[in-house]
Amino acid sequence: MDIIINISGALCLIIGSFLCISGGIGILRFPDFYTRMHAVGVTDTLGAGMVLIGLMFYSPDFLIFSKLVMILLLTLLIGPTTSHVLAKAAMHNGLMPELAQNDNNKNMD
Amino acid sequence: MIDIVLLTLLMVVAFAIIKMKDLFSVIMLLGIYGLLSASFFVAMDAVDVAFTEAAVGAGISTLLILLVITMTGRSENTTRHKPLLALLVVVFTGALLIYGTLDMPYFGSADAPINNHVAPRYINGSMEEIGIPNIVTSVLASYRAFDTFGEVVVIFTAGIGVLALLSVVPRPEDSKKITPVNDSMHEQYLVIRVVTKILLPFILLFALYVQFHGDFGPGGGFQAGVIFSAAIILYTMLFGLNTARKVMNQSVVQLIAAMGVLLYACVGVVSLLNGGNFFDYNVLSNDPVAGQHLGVLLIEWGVGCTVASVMIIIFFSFAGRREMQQHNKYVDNKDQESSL
Amino acid sequence: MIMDLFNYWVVVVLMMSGFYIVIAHGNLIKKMVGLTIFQTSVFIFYISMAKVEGGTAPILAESISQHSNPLPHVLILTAIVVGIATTALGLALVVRIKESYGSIEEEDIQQLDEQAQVESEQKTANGNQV
Amino acid sequence: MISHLPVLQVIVPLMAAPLCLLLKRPQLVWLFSLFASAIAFIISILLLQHVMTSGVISYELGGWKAPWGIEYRIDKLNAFLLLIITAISTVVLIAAQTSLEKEIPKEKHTLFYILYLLSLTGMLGIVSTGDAFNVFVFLEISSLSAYALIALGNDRRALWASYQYLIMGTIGATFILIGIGLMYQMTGTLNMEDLSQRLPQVAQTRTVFTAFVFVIVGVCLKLALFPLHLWLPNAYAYAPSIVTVFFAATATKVAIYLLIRFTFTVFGLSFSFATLPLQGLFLTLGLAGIFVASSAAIYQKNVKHVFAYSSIAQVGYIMVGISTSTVTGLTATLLHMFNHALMKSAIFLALGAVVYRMGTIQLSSFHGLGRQMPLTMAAITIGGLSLIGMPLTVGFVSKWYLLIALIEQGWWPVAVLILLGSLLAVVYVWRIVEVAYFKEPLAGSVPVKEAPVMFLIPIWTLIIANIYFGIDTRLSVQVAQLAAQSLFGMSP
Amino acid sequence: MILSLEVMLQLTITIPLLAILGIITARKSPNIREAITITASIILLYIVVKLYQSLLSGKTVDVFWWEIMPNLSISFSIEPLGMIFALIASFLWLITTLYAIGYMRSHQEENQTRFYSCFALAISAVMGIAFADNLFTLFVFYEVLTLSTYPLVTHAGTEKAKQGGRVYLGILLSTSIAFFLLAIASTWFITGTLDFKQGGIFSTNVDKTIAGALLVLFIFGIGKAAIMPFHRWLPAAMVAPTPVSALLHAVAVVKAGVFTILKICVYIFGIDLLVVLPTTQFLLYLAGASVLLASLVAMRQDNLKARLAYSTISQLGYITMGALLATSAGVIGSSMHIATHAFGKITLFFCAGAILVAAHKSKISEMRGLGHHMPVTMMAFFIASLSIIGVPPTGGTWSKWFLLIGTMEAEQWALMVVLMLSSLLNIAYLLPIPFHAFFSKALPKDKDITAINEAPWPSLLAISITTLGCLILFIYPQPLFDLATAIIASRN
Repeated sequence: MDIIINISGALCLIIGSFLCISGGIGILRFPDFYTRMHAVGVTDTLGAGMVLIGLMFYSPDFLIFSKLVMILLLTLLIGPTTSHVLAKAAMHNGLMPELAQNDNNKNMD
Repeated sequence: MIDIVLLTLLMVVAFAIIKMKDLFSVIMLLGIYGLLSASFFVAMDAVDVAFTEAAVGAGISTLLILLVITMTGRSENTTRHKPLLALLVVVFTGALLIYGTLDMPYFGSADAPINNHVAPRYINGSMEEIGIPNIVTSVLASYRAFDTFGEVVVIFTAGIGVLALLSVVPRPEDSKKITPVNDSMHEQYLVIRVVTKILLPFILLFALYVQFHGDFGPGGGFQAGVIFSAAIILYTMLFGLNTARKVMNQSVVQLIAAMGVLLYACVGVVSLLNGGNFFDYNVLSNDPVAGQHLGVLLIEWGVGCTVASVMIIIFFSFAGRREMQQHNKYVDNKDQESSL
Repeated sequence: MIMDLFNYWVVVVLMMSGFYIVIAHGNLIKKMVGLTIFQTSVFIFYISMAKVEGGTAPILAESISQHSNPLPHVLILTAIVVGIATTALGLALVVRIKESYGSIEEEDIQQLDEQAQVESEQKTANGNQV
Repeated sequence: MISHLPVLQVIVPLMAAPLCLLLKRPQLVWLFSLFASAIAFIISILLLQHVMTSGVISYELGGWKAPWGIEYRIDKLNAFLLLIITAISTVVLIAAQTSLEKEIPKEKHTLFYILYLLSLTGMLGIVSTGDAFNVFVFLEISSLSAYALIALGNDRRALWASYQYLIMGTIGATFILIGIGLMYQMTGTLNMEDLSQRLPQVAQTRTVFTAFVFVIVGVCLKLALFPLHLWLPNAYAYAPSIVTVFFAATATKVAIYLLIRFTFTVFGLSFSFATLPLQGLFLTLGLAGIFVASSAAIYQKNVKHVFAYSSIAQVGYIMVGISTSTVTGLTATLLHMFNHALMKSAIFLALGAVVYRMGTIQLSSFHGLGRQMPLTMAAITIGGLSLIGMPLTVGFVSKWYLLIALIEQGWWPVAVLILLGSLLAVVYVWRIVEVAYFKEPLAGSVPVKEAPVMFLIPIWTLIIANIYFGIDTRLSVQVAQLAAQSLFGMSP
Repeated sequence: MILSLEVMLQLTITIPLLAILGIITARKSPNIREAITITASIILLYIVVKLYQSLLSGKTVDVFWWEIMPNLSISFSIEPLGMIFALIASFLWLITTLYAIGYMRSHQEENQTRFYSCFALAISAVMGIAFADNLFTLFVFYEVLTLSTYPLVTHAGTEKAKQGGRVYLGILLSTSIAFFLLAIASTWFITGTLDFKQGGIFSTNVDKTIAGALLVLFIFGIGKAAIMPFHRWLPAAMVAPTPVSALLHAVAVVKAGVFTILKICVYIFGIDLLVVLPTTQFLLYLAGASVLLASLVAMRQDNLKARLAYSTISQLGYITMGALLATSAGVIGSSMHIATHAFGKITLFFCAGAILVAAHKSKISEMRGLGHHMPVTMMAFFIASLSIIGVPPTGGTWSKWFLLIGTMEAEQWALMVVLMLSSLLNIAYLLPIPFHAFFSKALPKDKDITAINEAPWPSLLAISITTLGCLILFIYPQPLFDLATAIIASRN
């Protein structure tokens, strides 16, 4: 039983951390604001989420488990919202997506 | 090991801040700096401090500075005056400090004087004398209650000072200026406002939890106050100052701030009247430890009230100032148009 | 010894970078930022003093004998509050300065003041002639 | 209750501050804060008597024994300081209401009094506490309120001055914090008494040396010792008059108190004057301060500036007194702290009256003031004479002791320099007097009446004090001497 | 009325002060105001005479006011030298007031109330100096005198007057603060007391070089004695109205200076010590130099008052010289010279004033032929000149005579020559004036001379009284002589 818990926990942690790293890379590599924001979104919802779940497997008693659950809920609630707000703000200030612009340019010529 | 990493990160951030010209990113980095130092504090077992630093360094102060640059502009002039002299001073001071560190007891050594002279009494005796598991709280609230009192007064002073500097004289047209109807379901803010409304009660609840859990775990009046004020500030940012002012009347907030200080002081006065020294909680009830409990509880309340209300006051003052500026601009523009 | 004092040295560097920002930069907000960094680094310094090898957070519980030193934590809790108080007040001043000078750069402000000085003296001089 | 006086000294004005917020109405608030300050004054008198009769009072806050708890420790030195501070603040408050009418918008009066009380609290706290870190906390209380108060001045330069002061003050405070931290690390205690016992064991370490340097530098920043004085003149010149009076009379004194406390009590005389060349340092800086500041004062157009610079010069005298590191020298220092508080508060209060009537404080606005505001100008003149060190004024007493101290040390040239320094004082005081008495009012300037009585009462109280303590020096000299002796560990 | 001598002694100082109150209250009506002044001066003279009699009858009077600092008290006593000074001052105050009334009225001077008040204040200070029992008291009143005469000098309020006032105050204050105060402090430190004692307060085994240095400090510090190079203030103060000049140069200020020097030489150092000091010789030559140089400069002055001023400087040189000669004859001579020169010089100034009032002339070159129109004035001028020169039948003879004897006793032949020479110079720069006035025609350019007649009667009265004084001092010098001998009586 323990083994399963351990393994699954480890698995979640690994996935989570991988996602975080990839998100980090994404922030650096992606071309424009919106795509980067996608990377960020991945990091703080999915990555953080997986890590938290992983930790839940290891949590010794119920109190800590429940705390972790709360944190997870919080991240799930806040992460998307923030990305949403960011995107809106960007739009509001007239920042056009790179790709879209490229399409436009194509259409131009 | 972890602390080395954190310190290195801190250094990187610090240098980045020196280099950056764009104040906005500088402030973001400052927030990061606060957060990093908070995590460093955790690594150093200073959970309470970490909590506070996270709430203040990464939270409130960042927010305030952001608020300010919306009024003052976000870019720094490239001209630096007398950097050489400054560099000289800094290098000298730094060298002196390094020189000073050479004779310091080694990092983390248990036999350093600080761990053998005064502190042991706190670690070993506090349970019997105060009966609170969180030593930091017991030292903060009882052994060195007067320092904490001073701290409350400091924050109170800051609140009054900011008020004195930024408080806006209500203009006559404000009264007849029609306040916007509750546009909380306005499309532009829809999502975030809904989410906020969901979150707010939890944040407030959490604040209370921190307030009362301070005796047993990290937390206490100050952190609670900051979190509470954070909730209000969030509300203000999303629903506008006027709405927020309707929710919490500023003069009431000021009263609460004063009350917090007075509550704290009164605990001391009562202990005076009961024949003890100032802040001697033992005399608050016939059982010393119970007395200590009561005293700690009360003063934590005092701290909480004052900090929360002062933070709110400060934010309101800044926001109000900003509103006034914009209003003036708006009026000026109107005048120009009319003159044209 | 190097490793034993390394933390302190890093902290000193941090302090000094904050200090440098304060005295070298002309932008008032940057100064405030520098001040915050300076103070925060001092806090770090205090807290690293308190660390005891193998100690844990100073919260009493069974099965834990070694605690880190709580006193610096208390001091720094107070100091943090002082820090935020100072920052708030400083920022308030910055706002007012921006309003009345129209700039938050040290050089500009000093220039403006000198001009004002000169003008006032001229005014008094005229007053005397009258 | 008598045994609780030490803490009441601080708590009374402290609790009065938030209560003011509840009172709201400026009139009430003024009366109330005046009342609170008066009570503090009475308490300080009782304390001084008590200390004089029955030695040091130690008060354990929270009933915890020092060094575990915070201790209030009142000896002759800080009892003396407490008396000075509370006395000045009370007298100044009398004039506050009248002066504010002209200088600060009505709705800010309440806040003003709160901040005033808080800064008073801060100073009292600094002076009476026996705990190094507690010093820092109360230092910040007084500083923060000071920044706000100075910024309340209606000239925009007040803001800038206040900001500079804030930066300088915070750097100073942080330095002190670092110093305290280092001390704590080497000794494990924060209680001054305890420190003074435990420091000698580690006196030879580089850390303690560094700690000492940082504390001294931090304090010197606060006390505007040349060349760290740059923030002071503008801060004094553009603050509301009342604030100027209060700070000019007390703020630097408190910083000097800290300096004395740390050098003489905490680190101990032998250490302080052995490890650092303090003697030479203070002497040179003091003298430089005297001459630079005095000569700067001569060329100022703004009369508040003149006396602000003269304050820096006076700090110079005080430092020279300390640098002798003899009982006589320290007596001179303490006396001068007392006397300088008296003369400067009188002068600045009179200037406040001038501002009240003229609305400006430029030298040009003093033309023919001797006729229009005879009492006020007379006050300024007497205060100036006291500043110069004329016999029968307090200025002479402290100058005399300083002189004797220097001769005692055989520092003849320094003695001569000191006297020459006071000649500079003659110049900058006489500039003003001459303009006021022997120049006709500027053409087109509206004639003004004598200052309102609410000004004249405190001004002349102080002036009379100036003369009285210049003639009957028993009290001040005795206290100063005993305090100095106790600092040198002699039993009086 | 029966008053104890102590009370009388204090009255000498307080009466003028009371007079000030009267003067200020009666500022509206000139007659009452001046009546008050006159009565005050008469009472003062009466009291001083009473005291004089008591002194003759060998009573000693001591008054102790209060102790300002340990061994540093304000106290008074009567001794011959002070008595001489007091007598002269009080008598001449009466005369000067008489004269001033005439002068000021016919001149329609501005704010006379200030004039009379300061005048009275100055006299009270002089009394304080005269009866001072210790150096500290003397110093206090010395400074009071300086400050109280400053408004008299700048009385006119013109730019020129202010300039003069600055020089006056500048030199007197700086010397007194920079040197005099330092010297006093050092003396106090060395001897532990400042009381005037017969034969001096320095122990015989005091370090000669230090004592010598102190002597130099004293002589230079007492700027009122106008020893070169600190004589500039005297001509500068010529801007003052003539009665003031009379007061400054005949009675109050300069005499206070030389009086102080005498006191210090006799009662602080003691004649015996003075002889052996290394610096005495140098100072003697300095005095001699200032005698000669001043006389030479005087010859080249065309402005009458300026010439008289320089003559004063040289005369003061005599007195200083006499004091420093450290022989009984020297001391007697100089103390008598204080009196004789006072009468002579005040007469001369009165005359100058009278000429200014009546003929509106201040230039000597314009005074040719004036004698026919103002015979009394010119006659007085002639007699007074004789007294200054020191030829019979005038009082000046005696003092000059004793001074000469003094130089011989001390075998200072060079100085004897100096005395002779300067007498010749005196003749050269004084006598021509009356001579031309009587025996040469007026210059063509001022023909309006015919319109001139004598000055108003109060002035004439004053002039004739003082002239009479000059003569009486020749015929009946005994009391003066007795007093002078009494100064050094107890020595041999």
